[in-house]
Amino acid sequence: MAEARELTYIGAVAEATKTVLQEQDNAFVAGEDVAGAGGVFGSYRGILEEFGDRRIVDTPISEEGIIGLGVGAAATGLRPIVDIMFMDFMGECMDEIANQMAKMRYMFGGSAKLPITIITMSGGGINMAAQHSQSLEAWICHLPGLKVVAPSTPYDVKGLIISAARDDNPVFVVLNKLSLRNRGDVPEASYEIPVGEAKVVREGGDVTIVTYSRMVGEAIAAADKLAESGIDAEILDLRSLQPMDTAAIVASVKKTQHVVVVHEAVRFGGLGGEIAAQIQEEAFDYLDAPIARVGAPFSPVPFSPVLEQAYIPNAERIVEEVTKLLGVA
Amino acid sequence: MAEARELTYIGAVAEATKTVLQEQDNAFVAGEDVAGAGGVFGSYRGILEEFGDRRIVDTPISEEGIIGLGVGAAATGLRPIVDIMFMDFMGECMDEIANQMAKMRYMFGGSAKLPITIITMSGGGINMAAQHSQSLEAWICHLPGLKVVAPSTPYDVKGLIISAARDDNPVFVVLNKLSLRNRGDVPEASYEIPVGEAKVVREGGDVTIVTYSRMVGEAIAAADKLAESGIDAEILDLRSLQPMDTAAIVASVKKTQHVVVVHEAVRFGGLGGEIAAQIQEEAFDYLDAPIARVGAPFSPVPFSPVLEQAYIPNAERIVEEVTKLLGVA
Amino acid sequence: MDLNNETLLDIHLRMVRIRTFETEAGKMAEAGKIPGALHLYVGQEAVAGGIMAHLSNDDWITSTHRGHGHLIAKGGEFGKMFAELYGRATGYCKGKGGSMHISNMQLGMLGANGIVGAGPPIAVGAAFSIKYRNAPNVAVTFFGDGASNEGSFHEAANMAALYKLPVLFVCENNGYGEYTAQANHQAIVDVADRAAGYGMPGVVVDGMDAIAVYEATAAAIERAKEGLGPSLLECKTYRFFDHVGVRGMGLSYRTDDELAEWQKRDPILIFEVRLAELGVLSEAQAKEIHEKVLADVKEGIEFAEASPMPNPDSLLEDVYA
Amino acid sequence: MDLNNETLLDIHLRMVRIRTFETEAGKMAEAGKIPGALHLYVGQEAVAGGIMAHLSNDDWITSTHRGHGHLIAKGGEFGKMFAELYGRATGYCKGKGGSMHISNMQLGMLGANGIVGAGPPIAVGAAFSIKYRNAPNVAVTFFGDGASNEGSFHEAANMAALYKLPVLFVCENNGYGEYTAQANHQAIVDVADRAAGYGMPGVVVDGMDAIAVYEATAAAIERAKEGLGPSLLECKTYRFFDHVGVRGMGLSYRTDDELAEWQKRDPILIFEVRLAELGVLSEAQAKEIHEKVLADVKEGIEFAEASPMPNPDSLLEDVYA
Ligand SMILES: Cc1ncc(C[n+]2csc(CCOP(=O)(O)OP(=O)(O)O)c2C)c(N)n1
Ligand SMILES: Cc1ncc(C[n+]2csc(CCOP(=O)(O)OP(=O)(O)O)c2C)c(N)n1
Ligand SMILES: [Mg+2]
Ligand SMILES: [Mg+2]
Repeated sequence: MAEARELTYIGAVAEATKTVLQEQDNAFVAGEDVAGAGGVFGSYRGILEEFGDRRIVDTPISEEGIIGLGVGAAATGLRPIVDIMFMDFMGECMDEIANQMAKMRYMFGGSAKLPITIITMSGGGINMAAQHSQSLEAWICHLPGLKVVAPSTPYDVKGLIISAARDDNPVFVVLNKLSLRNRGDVPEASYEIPVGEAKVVREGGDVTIVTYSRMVGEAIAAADKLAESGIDAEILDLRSLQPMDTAAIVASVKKTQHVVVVHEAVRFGGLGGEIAAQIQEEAFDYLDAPIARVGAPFSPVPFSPVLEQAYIPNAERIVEEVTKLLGVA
Repeated sequence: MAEARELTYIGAVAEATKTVLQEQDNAFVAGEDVAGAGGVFGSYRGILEEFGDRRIVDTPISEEGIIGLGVGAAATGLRPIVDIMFMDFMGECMDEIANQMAKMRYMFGGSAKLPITIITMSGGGINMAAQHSQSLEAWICHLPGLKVVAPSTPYDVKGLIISAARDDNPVFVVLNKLSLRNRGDVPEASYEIPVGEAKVVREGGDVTIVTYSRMVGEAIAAADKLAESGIDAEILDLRSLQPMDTAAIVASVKKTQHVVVVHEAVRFGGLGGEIAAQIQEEAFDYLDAPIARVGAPFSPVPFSPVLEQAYIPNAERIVEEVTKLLGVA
Repeated sequence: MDLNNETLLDIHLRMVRIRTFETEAGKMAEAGKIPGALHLYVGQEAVAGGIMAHLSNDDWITSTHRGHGHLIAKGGEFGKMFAELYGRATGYCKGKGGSMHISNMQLGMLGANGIVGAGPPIAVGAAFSIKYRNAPNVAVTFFGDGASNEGSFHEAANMAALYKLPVLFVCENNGYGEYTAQANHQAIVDVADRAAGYGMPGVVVDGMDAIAVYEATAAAIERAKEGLGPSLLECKTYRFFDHVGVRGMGLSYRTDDELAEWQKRDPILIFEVRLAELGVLSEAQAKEIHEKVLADVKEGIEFAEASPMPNPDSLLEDVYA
Repeated sequence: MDLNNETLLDIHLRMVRIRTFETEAGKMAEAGKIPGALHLYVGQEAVAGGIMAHLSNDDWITSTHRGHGHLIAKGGEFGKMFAELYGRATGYCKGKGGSMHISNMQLGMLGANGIVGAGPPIAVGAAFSIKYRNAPNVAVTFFGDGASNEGSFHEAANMAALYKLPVLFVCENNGYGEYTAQANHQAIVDVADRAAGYGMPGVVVDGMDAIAVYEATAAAIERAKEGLGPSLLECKTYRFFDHVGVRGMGLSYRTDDELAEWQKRDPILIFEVRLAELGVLSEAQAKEIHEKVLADVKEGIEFAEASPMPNPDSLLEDVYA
């Protein structure tokens, strides 16, 4: 296996996609400005040059058409990688996502196979306002038939995209746009990260922070800060949201007996509720305090930087919650 | 105030709609087959005859266009009542719902007012299979800017539609198609049921069943059954899902110290998670056992009656959960 | 034109199979034996018959809520179809789909669909797949006049024309979307007029005339296989039963006269007259075919009724591969 | 034609106001003073100018991500606009919307929109409202060539024609959707060709010629006000800056030659030549106008820069009425 070297988060998308195209003749990429422009975030830079326009296809601005293209192509033997530029645009194609892609196999009594990978961008922090900053993973995690992953590091990006593309089911890869330039070690070779497996990214005994995507970084910053006050936080990066690694969550909670669930999505109705509910179902007797949740407040994402900063969960708010939870404050 | 008399659940929709059209000159109804046919469920029977085709408008099969029509009309001074025949069809118009209707006021810094009522049908039980049986309220409750109500009785249907139509915000009225023929007392006069207020529909001291929509009926059946074994269940009908009456939930839980949350929606990622999370946040020390959740299993809604019966939560499953919870089994 | 006798009889058989299946399915529904909603295809048989006579199992179709006719014409077996409508374990979808989702991948049938307008984008995906594999096939997407107002149709049509995909957009214009007449859902008379806006040919076809449908389809398929891209065929037709079930909700959104006018042009009736004129099929032979098909349909019903219900334990199977 | 001198000068002023605002906004963005994404309208001024000259505050428009030009032409004030782009409390949206959502209800401007294609259905709603109230107004929806491939456009166009609503569909065809040339996103040359499919007139207009735009709009508005329904105006135009910001991501999806060709037809340049020919505006007068507008723009920037940031406590305000 070749050496690992540093790649950016977004560079890992391109490398993973190339790997998939090399490994699978039936894989192709489709989306708005993915080919000629290499993706507006640079996710597919170099792919047109290397694989030609049969394997990477620019589409019209037609999200429902794009997802339908993926569904039809997948059901008939191809392995599409479909790009939905911003997750917010799912509103334009939720029917093909929820009623076709997610349900076709079941409605057909198992006779169809839908190996589609959907790559999309979530999150705020770059002042793109209400329609380009959302974290809507709760919508798709509620839909039987779909899988959803949300990597936090370049390493996970590559491994999860490769796993998603090898999966015979629709898998959403929810990326984060404020993480694009984050760097990390990524092996050159092909590798998988199993869908459905969380990862302890920091061990600790006092409190568990359950989180995913960019908030893992905020949790790490929070843990560093908490360590200064002698609080030893364990951080669980879910990586997969559907299926969710409940066992890993519960194991950590049983150890620390305190838990804060953190996501960038709006708190009300976000995945945090599901996670909290599962934790108390499975580890009720281990809990020394209520499960705390950190999420965005109940408003659209505001434009103005001062408001957006006040809006998006961050290390500081995690520290606050943990401190409150442990009764240290 | 005129006498109350029995109306069906669906009859209450028609009566409420007429009341609104009488009270508000700027109110109109738009949707597929609402005018000539009176709605495929009969929700608007008689309205065309009484109010004419200026006030009730058949639309093409264009859900995104229909919601857009409502948004544009509302922002410019009308008070649309928009019908989306099956809630499942929200997939076709989630952009206009999530990115326009819900956010316009906020994005505009408060200068727009969006008094829209959206009436739609949720739920299974009539063998309409995966694309006509869903309960997708979790999608819309996660969206700041929207309100969501889900009445369980003809009385609540009328009062909540009238309140929704008087509200200056977008309010989804999520009806249930298996409840259409349920009967109940409904006053002839106009009345409101405040959006955001839950109702104790059965008092009890042993366990709280928090639920809404048709599952209220199942909860009542379950409570009757439980009473036979000496278990005294309190039933809280949320009626409003967004905003949610957390105070009422917490008050009941503090009394009974045991709680089962019930909805017809898929359990994973359903509102039950949010409710459970809130309960343990606010009443942790009162809980004698984990908060239980009853919801649909993780699959699309199957067609075959035997499968659908096994799929949809019912009184029996509520009884099971309560019994397990109270450790009686 | 390769419309030899064999082809004519083939089209005829497909149409009779649809008519008989649907008529009996309607009866079973009225007898309360079929759960859920049933959208019957009676009256529109010339469309499915004339088109499917061109297709093999390697050609893909997407269908609609009114999908039995398409599946039958594509080779669907009565027994497995009735079993599906009845919600039995032996149905095409193991009882999980029912009428609105009946499908068969082996026959190249990507499902009936409960969502109006959901099919065209999927067919475009199937056509993309055909082109990608350089296969000598086509995809055909069926949709109604009402569905032509969904944005999904628009997006699919544009993409198909852009990529010059081998796909036929077949609008079965039966004059109504549910209970709304075409004049009340669009300001045009011919849905075919939309084709020019995508850069594809649009043709209006007499959808009651199987031969006309067959021929228009031949031209569109040829074009598609030459790499020239999609076509839009608008087949003017009529449904003889109500929107849902046989008698529906009993609304008076169309007149008895209108129905009677169209019934005079019953696609099977006029086709049999034509076949008799051509000396291809005598009245007696036609009768024999109808009887044979009816016997097959009854056998299918028996199969369904004798079939087991799905095991409740299968509920969570088939969600994921 | 009511194109008197006053109107000509009015159009000219709107165009110069847009050009100057956008050029300075581009500079401020490059200087790092404006957060988020800025889609500039430079090059397309004849469209907003020629159309908005017909509209009052009681006529509604919906706009796009490239919306500053529309708001300026509709009467937007520089100060409040810059303040919004800067994310200040004094902006049109109190800093909550930014460039992509800039709006003003008093001016009849239903917002820029970050979602491509979201505007047309909303404009149809506004036009419905106008018709419902029997008001003597129109709604105008602006959208790009790229947006014409969204299903929302299709649904809105069909509904508008069906109900004969007073709405103008204005496609600003600048040849690209982001970095994708029109030929790579649709198989047609004229988006106006789509109009026939809805039963409305479709007109191709030289979008660099403010007078041509003004006149085509006059006809469409007359039609709308007579109750004859919507029209589709396709204005062929070009954006002089990149898709986002001034220089964008530096991709080479279009050639310098192409840009130079279009710049020869700079809508303000050719309009000023024309105005000079007509004796309506001398070169010196034009210069004076540009200078005056630039001073106003600078004042607007000063206002924005001197304005306070929103109070973080306002975060949860304005979610509900
Ligand atoms: C997205 C969506 N909207 C609405 C419906 C409800 N619905 C079912 S069939 C139908 C009419 C379809 O009309 P058309 O496309 O002409 O087909 P036809 O029934 O005439 O065959 C409608 C509105 C649906 N199933 N899906
Ligand atoms: C629904 C949706 N899809 C994609 C995008 C990303 N996007 C922003 S602008 C744009 C191009 C729009 O092209 P066009 O409509 O021609 O307008 P122009 O930018 O040329 O003015 C795209 C794809 C978006 N904002 N919304
Ligand atoms: Mg029809
Ligand atoms: Mg453009």
